[in-house]
Amino acid sequence: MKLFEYRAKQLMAEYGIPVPRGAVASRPEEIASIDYPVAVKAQVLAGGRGKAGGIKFADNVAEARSRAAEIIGMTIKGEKTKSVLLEERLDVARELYLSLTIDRGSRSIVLMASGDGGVEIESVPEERILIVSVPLFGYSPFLTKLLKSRMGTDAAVTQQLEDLALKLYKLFISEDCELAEINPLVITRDGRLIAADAKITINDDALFRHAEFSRDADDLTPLEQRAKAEDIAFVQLEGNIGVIANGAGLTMATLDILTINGGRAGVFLDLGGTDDPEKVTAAFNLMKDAKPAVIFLNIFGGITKCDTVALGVKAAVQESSIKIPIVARIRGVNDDLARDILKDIGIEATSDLISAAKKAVAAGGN
Amino acid sequence: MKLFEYRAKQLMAEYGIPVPRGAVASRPEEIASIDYPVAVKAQVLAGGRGKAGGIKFADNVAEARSRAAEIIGMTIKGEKTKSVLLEERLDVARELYLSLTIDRGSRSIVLMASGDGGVEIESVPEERILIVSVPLFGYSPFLTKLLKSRMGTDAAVTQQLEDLALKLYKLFISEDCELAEINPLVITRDGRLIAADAKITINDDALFRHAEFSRDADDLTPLEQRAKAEDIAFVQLEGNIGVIANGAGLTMATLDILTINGGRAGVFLDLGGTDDPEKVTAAFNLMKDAKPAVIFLNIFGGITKCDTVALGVKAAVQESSIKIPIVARIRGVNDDLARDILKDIGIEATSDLISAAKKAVAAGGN
Amino acid sequence: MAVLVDGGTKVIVQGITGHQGQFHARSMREFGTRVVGGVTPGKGGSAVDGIPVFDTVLDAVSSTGANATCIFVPARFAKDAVFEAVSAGLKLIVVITEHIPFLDAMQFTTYAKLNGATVIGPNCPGVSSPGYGKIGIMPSKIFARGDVGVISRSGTLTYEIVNALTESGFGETTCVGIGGDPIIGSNFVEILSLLEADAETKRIVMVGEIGGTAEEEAATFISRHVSKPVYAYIAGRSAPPGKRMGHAGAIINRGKGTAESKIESLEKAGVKVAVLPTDVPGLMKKGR
Amino acid sequence: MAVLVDGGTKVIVQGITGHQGQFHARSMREFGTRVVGGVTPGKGGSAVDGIPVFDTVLDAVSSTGANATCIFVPARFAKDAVFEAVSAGLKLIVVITEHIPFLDAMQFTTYAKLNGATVIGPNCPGVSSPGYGKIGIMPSKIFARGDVGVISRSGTLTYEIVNALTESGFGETTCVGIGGDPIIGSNFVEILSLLEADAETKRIVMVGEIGGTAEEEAATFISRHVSKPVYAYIAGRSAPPGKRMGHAGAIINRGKGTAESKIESLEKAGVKVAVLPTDVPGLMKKGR
Repeated sequence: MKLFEYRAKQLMAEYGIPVPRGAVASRPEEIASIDYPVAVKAQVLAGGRGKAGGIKFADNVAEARSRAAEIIGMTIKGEKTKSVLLEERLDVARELYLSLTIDRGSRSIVLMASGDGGVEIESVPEERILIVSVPLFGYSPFLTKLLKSRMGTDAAVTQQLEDLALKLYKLFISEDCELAEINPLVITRDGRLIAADAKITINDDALFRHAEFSRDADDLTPLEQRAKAEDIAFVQLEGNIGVIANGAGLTMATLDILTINGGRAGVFLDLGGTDDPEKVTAAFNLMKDAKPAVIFLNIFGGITKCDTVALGVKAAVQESSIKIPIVARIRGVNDDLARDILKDIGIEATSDLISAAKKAVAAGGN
Repeated sequence: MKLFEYRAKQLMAEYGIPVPRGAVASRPEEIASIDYPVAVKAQVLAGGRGKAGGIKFADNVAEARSRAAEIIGMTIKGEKTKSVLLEERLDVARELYLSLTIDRGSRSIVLMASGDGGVEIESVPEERILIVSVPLFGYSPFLTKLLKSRMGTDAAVTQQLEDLALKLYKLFISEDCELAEINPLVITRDGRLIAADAKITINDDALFRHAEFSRDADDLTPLEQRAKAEDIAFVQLEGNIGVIANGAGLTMATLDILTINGGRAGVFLDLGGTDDPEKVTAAFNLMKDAKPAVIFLNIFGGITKCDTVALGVKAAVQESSIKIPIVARIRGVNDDLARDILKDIGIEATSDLISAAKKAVAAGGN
Repeated sequence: MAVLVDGGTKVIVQGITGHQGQFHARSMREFGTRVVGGVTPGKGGSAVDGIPVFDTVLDAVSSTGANATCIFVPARFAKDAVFEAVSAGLKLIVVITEHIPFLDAMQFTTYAKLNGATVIGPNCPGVSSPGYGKIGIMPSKIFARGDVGVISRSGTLTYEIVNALTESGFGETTCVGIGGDPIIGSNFVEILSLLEADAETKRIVMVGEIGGTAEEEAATFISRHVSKPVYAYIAGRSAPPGKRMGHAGAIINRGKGTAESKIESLEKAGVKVAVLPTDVPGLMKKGR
Repeated sequence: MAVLVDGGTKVIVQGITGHQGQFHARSMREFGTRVVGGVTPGKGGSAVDGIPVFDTVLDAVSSTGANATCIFVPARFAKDAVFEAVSAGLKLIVVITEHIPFLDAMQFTTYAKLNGATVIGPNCPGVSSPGYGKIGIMPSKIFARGDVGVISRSGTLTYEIVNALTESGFGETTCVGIGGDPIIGSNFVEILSLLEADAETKRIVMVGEIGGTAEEEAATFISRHVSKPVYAYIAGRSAPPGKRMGHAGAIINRGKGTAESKIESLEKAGVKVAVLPTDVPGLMKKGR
């Protein structure tokens, strides 16, 4: 779960990491006294909000309110801005980059740092980035030496840097982060180190340990929230074919096959290894509300029995009167039974994946 | 560094481990009001104090004072009793054993437990002892299952046991222990789990992280304390030959050679890898005060140069007028120079280890 | 022979009294696996389908001589379950449980590695060696004994491909589902080296997907150390960056982990990469 | 050939600007070791006897291609120094520093093991391969190139025995001082397996002492896996229980770790055990 900037900064502040003075507002009227120049920053999870006009500046309350009024409601990369963060403008001497993330290969937490902050880290040449595993026993002083060496900080800033890195590591572990990124990490002209922007992603699977984040689930669309509640993987894409399959790999492969055949998936819905017809029904109801041009059901029955799926489909079609055309490909355990059940409700299921995919593409009008 | 029982229990109490109510006294007069039956326990580091008469019982202040008077000053296995611990007598239902220690082979912390407490763990059959490594990330609940299964505790006691084990682990790590042992770990008739005896050894090499223990260094004799201050390994043994050598292995081998030749070492003194003549002088002064019948100097010069040692010997003999006979065996880097220096002060150094050892044994009168 | 699961494998099931544990213990046994015990705390002394249940893994191991385990316990208890299995000396630990926090997986995979135990998973379908047995949840019917070793990050997609192989007359030595999470105990490279060393395995199928660089590392390993023909399919060609595609590991982040990069690396290493999953048996027939 | 230190070894010295570091860097170089750099934070860019000094191990490794390190830093910084060395990819880490807390040693030996790095020590004299070089503090003059592999928990006692060997006409392939602490990175078994595999090593000398069960484990390993003749000396026959004999590891505790137990185990494994340290060359001559 990605946190909004203001929430990430609150969290960093809780761990003692210096962040700019600031306040969040979801309506311009909420903005009260301001006695310093501020940046008014759209609180969206998408990157590149600056270029999209999501960051403006103001010197007094009236200006701040009118900038906030311009930004709130703005759509940035498909995401509607619901609130702004008003934050003191820093007197910047240098911008650095610092992050912690999970590394698959070494199965460890990795510290990334660069003296070139304030830009996307992808655009920084690799030789200017420090990438180093944090020993599994925690932050160790040699990391500070590496940070200093890579960033070229003086003794006073290096000391702040070590303190900050230790706190960020503690936050990362204690809050089960997937990513904790400070970019830019600013050195002000008076020599203070401040997290000027903050990105934190919490590991979804660890949310059971962090009840305090449940109220932050604003980054999910209503359909995504429903899917989450039903434990169905739901991904919104750009096309018009709704795909329901069982298993992440099979679902991805189904998307690929549709694409190769000229179609485009609009919603991706993974039943996982269920053997509960009600979950299938829930998935169809979700799909109905996602309004694709056609639903492509692709099941390879193993743990998930094909007839179980068919019963779920039948219940959904009958109860919720789904009018969207359904193309079904069913294979595996009890596929004969499944085909019979689907036939009853007018769906002709095939066993061949490729021909079914072509049929779905055609039905989608591509 | 071994802690006295009362100090170990204070530490356990700091970590929330239940210990009996108690008070420590170094003079009988210090014993004030007691409104419950007590055990009066000699505070010595040696084991087996019970059999030696170091634990007595009292029901009131007068009795407690006279028992304390009997115990304080008592010598138990060569160790003089300086204080007693007065402790409430527990209404014991069962006695268990629980300890944490360092395991060399697995390079991990090991949990040992048994349902048979109150006796030396060495006397408990191996199949009745649980020995299991604590995962390097800390105490994990499966250990509780193993404790329960080995000790046969009921649900209420098991819960207390998990809490206690967690706290003991935290103490072990935070205080850099080598051993943290509770024996017996008592279950009282009213179902409470209490650490009735406690042994804690702090890792000497980690004492720099634990300034609070310096005042507890009472387990060292005056000579041992002086040796420690000079960074010289000093071991008091039973014989009459004082051995000075460089390196722990060589020192032990020297002892073995003396023993094989019918002698017995009384003091063992390891210079380590020094190249400082003053340390050698300090060692000889220490040895002088340990009063052996003969001093056997065995040096294999490498990092420690032989002439450096000889200069230190010379200074000691001249400044402190050491009258104890000295047998020297010198070999290695600059041994010729060393032999000449020693000759000046009347010491005939040989290069052959075995003949020198025989000479030392003869000089010791064995 | 086969790898990981063979004639010497004796399995216990941690979480055997749960719905999944019970169902799959039975299915494993029907596939020929020696399922010698189960573990559920507090249920020691009982039995599930005649399989004895123990309170602790240590009890189960000392009573049965088990050397492998299949873990079905809920995500929040999975780390402790793996620690317990490692502590009891088990050397093959298959973790079926999904939705395990990354930090937990980092800890238990590390602890297992330190103690010389192999972890497969988490969030994986397990290991099947037709003729010897299976540990995990793969459907039994799709397999036939043969000479193809299969390694996959996916579940159902693997069944689809294995089924296609079997219907085309191929069979498998061992099929290993390594799991779709970012932090897994065994990667392609570890399993490739086992299959390369296995005399009975004559060819290898790798089913990868977007996310991470495990396929690229596998390609490097293949070009250096694998002499047997390797066939691959990579799912997720059409996935957009930044979207997690069902598996926690299947995400294209910071320009890394694209299907293109994986396919290119594999092809450079001499691997035949199928465009459609159903093309794999065809490619293999050409290669014969 | 030799083990651990050979013609490909390029060493850096962590703590090179200290008294010990400087002295031994020079001594190592005089023995033929390729000492390519040193590390002292804040002194990067300077040099010690012409050896370039770097601020970090990472800088030293990327500038010099070093693959081994010799650590002389004070005890309280040793853990961090080993972490830094492992992190920079060094695969041989010799820790000379003594008085390191057990918990620190547990952490750094574990971290090294996880990352495939070999730690020798702590509290050890290091490794010498006459003809190739040495890492550590062993006196150079006692060595001669030959066919004896030496492994020891002790320092000076080893020099005594090596010196006796050399004076009797023997010489060494590699002499490894594994250290006298309870927690060490490499035990007898690890080094025995290296020496067994080394073609040039024809016989092995093991110098043990009381405390722990490393010698007993070595005996088991020897009886199963070592074909070369092994000679041993065990120090501490006359040590009383409960007394720590200089080395933190040299203590007989709870009836474990006695010289008798070690000697008996080794003799059962076919090892010739010398009564006096000076007897080792004589035993070896008989064995020839």
